[in-house]
Amino acid sequence: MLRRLVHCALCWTLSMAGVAGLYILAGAEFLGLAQLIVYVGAVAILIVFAILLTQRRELLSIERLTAGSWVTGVAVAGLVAGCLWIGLAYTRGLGGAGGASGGPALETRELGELLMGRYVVAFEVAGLVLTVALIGAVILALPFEQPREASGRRADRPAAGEGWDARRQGGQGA
Amino acid sequence: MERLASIQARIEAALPEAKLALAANPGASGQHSLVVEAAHLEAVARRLRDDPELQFDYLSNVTGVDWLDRVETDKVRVKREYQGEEIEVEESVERRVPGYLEVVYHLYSVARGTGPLVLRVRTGNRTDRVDVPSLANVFRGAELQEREVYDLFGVVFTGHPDLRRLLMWEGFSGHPMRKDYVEPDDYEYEPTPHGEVAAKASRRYAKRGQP
Amino acid sequence: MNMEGILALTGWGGLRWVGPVELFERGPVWLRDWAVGWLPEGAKVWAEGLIPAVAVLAVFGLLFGLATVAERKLLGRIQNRPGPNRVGPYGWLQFAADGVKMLTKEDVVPRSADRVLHFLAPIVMLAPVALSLAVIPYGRDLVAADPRCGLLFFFAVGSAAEVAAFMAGWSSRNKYSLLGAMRAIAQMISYELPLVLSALTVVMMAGSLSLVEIVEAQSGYWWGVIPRWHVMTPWGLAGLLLFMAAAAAASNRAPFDLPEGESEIIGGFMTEYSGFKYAIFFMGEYFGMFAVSGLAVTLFLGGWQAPLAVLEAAPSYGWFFLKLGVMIAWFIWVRGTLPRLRVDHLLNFGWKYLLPLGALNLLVAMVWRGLGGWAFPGAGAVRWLACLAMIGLPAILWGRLLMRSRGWGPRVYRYAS
Amino acid sequence: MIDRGGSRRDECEAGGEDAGRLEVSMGPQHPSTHGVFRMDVVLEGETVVRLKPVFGYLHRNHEKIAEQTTYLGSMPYTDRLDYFCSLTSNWAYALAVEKLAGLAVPERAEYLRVITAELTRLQNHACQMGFMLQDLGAMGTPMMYAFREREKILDLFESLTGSRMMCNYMRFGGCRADAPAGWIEAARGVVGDFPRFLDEYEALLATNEIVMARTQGVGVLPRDLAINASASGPVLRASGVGYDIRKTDRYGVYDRFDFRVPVGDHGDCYDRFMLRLLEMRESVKILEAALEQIPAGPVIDGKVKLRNFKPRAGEAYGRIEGPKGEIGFYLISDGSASPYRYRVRPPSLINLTALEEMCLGQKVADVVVILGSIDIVLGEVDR
Repeated sequence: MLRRLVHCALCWTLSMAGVAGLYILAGAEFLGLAQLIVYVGAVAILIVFAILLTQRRELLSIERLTAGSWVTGVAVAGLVAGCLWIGLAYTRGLGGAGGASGGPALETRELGELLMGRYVVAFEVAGLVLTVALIGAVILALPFEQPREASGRRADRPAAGEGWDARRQGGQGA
Repeated sequence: MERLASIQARIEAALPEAKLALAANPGASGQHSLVVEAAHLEAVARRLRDDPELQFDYLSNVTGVDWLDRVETDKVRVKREYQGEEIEVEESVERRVPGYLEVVYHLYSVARGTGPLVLRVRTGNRTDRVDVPSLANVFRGAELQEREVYDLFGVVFTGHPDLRRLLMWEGFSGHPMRKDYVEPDDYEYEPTPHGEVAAKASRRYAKRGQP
Repeated sequence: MNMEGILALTGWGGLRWVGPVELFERGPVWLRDWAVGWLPEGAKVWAEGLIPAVAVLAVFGLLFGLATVAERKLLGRIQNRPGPNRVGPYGWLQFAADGVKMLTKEDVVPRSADRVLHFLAPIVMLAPVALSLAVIPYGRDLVAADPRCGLLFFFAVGSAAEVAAFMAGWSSRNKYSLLGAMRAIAQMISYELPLVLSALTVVMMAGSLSLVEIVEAQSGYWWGVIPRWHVMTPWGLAGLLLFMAAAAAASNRAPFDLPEGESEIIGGFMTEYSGFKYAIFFMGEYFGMFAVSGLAVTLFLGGWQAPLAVLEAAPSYGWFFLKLGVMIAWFIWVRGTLPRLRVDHLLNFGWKYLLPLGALNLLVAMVWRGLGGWAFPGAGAVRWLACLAMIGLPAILWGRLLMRSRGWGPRVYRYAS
Repeated sequence: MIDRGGSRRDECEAGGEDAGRLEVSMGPQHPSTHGVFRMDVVLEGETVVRLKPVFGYLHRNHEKIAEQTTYLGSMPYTDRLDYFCSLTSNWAYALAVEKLAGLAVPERAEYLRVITAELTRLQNHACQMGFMLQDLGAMGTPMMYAFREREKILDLFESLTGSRMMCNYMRFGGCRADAPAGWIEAARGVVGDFPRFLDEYEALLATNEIVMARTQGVGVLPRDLAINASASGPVLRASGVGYDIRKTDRYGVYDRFDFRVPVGDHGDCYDRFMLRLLEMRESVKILEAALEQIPAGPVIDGKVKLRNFKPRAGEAYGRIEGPKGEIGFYLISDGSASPYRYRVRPPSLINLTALEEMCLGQKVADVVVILGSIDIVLGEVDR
């Protein structure tokens, strides 16, 4: 199995692209492409970044799967597949009705009008919540401690403009 | 020479324990030098830099010189008994003058436009008493140059913030600029992974049925 | 060939007399239809998709070769030297020699590299870029695919380039590669926004996400002489400039070529690539440049529309490729002229300059439309200048302010006494 | 500081590097280290938190070679120190030997030395600016412009000395040969054209926003540290010290020319860049005057015996203002035909003393620019 978290993240990206492909096949072109932009482009990169920049090394490689986890995994996968199959099988007109060739696919323009008309409050609230979340994330990401020495000069060396010798000699020179 | 003497007097007045000696330069350049005892080098350099009259604030050049052990022959007249009678003969006596390493500093004054002031400091000998206080804490410009002198001459600068070899590689033994340094036949030879690589390659070729 | 025209194959193998104008204009479509007509019914739907794909790849493959030579020759002229001039007539076959060299080179993969990702990264880089070429209309009815959300498709597949850069940089196990990948991702994410924002203005004004419709929205002439291209409006002009700046960054071209930054981080995420894989990266980069240039032509420069009514006799795809050539020349010129930005400058430029201006440009476009009702004499000029001032003045002043806030500016020097 | 333990292997296994710190070895095969020079850089993100220069890849112990050969024998070696400015290295060595032996130089030779030294300065500074722009990522265009001008000067060197880069032109007590017929006029033409190039360069680059953003406030070397760290040449003057050896030592015939010493106030890369431009303008003034005033006469003191040259015992330190800074030669003679001690004061090396201070807190992309603004030649750094 894939033990590197980066591989897992990239596989997840791939499956998101697959979902986008399903959307497009189902005639929801706009949704599919938005999925591609948002998930494949941005979110996947954010996840990969989070992995890279995470300070916790133990997260970065996953222990080899045990027999038990295999069983659980297969069971969950089967359950999901079964649910999907049941859902699909009992949906009327599978195999063409919802496809790009016809059917009541939502036009992009109509989608936009709905979002900006009927559902404008919900849309704006969602936007606001996301903005708040973003600001919260930024605040969380800010360093708590004093900026480390990265911010500038080496601790034992004087900053630019100060007398070089003064600091080094503990103030006796210069 | 007179100017140098006045500088000497000024420093000795400020730092009574530091004794400076004038070393005349017999050549045409007229660049005479001051010889400082190693123990007082840093104080003298600091004084030279900070003295409002002198302001030698720019250490232009630091270098080492290797003076080998010399054998000097003195002619002495001794009385010897020769065929029963005592005569006076001239005999040469060999006297061994121990060698030393010397560090030479060339100081200039950016503020006054004067210089060069040549400062010399000598180590005790060429083998075990080779330490000299570092001037890197007074003149930052000495940092790399002292590393070079350490690398090529083997003068150990005490108090240097980062005394490593500069030009030769780590693990090199010897100090190439010393007069008695003997060059190895082949500088290039050192154990390299080449042998390992060659062995690996030969294994592979053997597998392919080639010699 | 008589004056009335020549016998041509039109449609599904039919023959009729057509004029040379029509022949050149419709030729590629007829050729496709004729070729498809020979195939059995089941294969037709595949062939109709494949033939344009092959054609696009072939044309842009050749253009890639020519563009590399053109870039080197143009850079050479900029730098007082002749550039490649040995292989073929005037050196124009240099790309063939380069190609042979590239493809016969040893493919070196670092021992500690992640082989799978290392192998996949160039493909992930090239494939989406090639996909994005599909939605650009190259001429009248000459487009490989015209989805309703063509523009969105363009940006959606383009976002895979970030993943590719990350894959390449991470899998190479080289610190320079990793730095390059980080830079590439930060840059692509930051510049996607201004890129989309400046394209959004066009979408708003044209009222469609379909690139074919956007081109059609730019047909016609003001007073019969000035083409109704978007670039002829203040918001279009500003949009084009913003778009080109963001496009240079999005396609890693100078002065935003930080992910490669050969003087700083060697080759960035491409450091550990050689031979064929490097060639594919290189090709992906050029294809990306073609794609964004093509998009700029489509969005702002009227696509395949001729600049004057009398010039409409020339085939429409000719106009498209001419404009594309101008865009590519612009990219090369910039590359030969400007130094590279630093990574923090780059992000500042994207977020603090391009993004606000892109948003302002949306507003300007709205105002432009709102002022369309003016009917007094000279209203057109007043409207034009008002809108230009609305975007131009903030651009200049904001730029000045940003420069000054960092203390950047010309200096006066003194002399020692 | 952020050392979180764990073996190297874990770090590799974890994919990539420690997220906090990245240790990068820039060089010796880096495109922008101007030769085989290495810097061990520790980065946090892209910010430099530690930088250690590593020298010696080009070390050939020039000083030892010179101590084993005759005085004249090491003259060609001085060309190879700073292969961009062979003539100034020649002059510094000749000056040290002349001080050691007390030799006088004929007036025409002094003028020829000034002319060649200032031409060297022109071509070195022009190329330095080109290289620095190359480090900034300007794709070779400024460099090619600079090389176009350099070619003209190298042509002059070729017709004067027979060689374009390794000129080996100075001798103790003068110059090797007089200028060929028409050379002075040719030089006048080149010098007359040069300001046009400077105007062009200044117009294209000095107020370019990207150049300003990349260089202003980058790699600041404060005045005190510049003096204390023995920086010299344009690096020192950019930090606000108006110290020019041509003015203080008045060697050669520099006291006969009217020129000014430009001084920078910020000590950053932009100052170092612009200062070279301004210095070139002053050099053009010196050259115009020198080419006008050059007297007739011998170019070498005929009494000097170059073949069996044995100065009497003594020592001398001679220095001149080279294009890269103070290039000096320290010689000790023991009366024999080869120097007992021969030391080069390499400005390139000593200007690098404060490299770490200049780079700390800057981005990794700035490191190459700072290095480019210092203007080093590895032949001289490593000797």
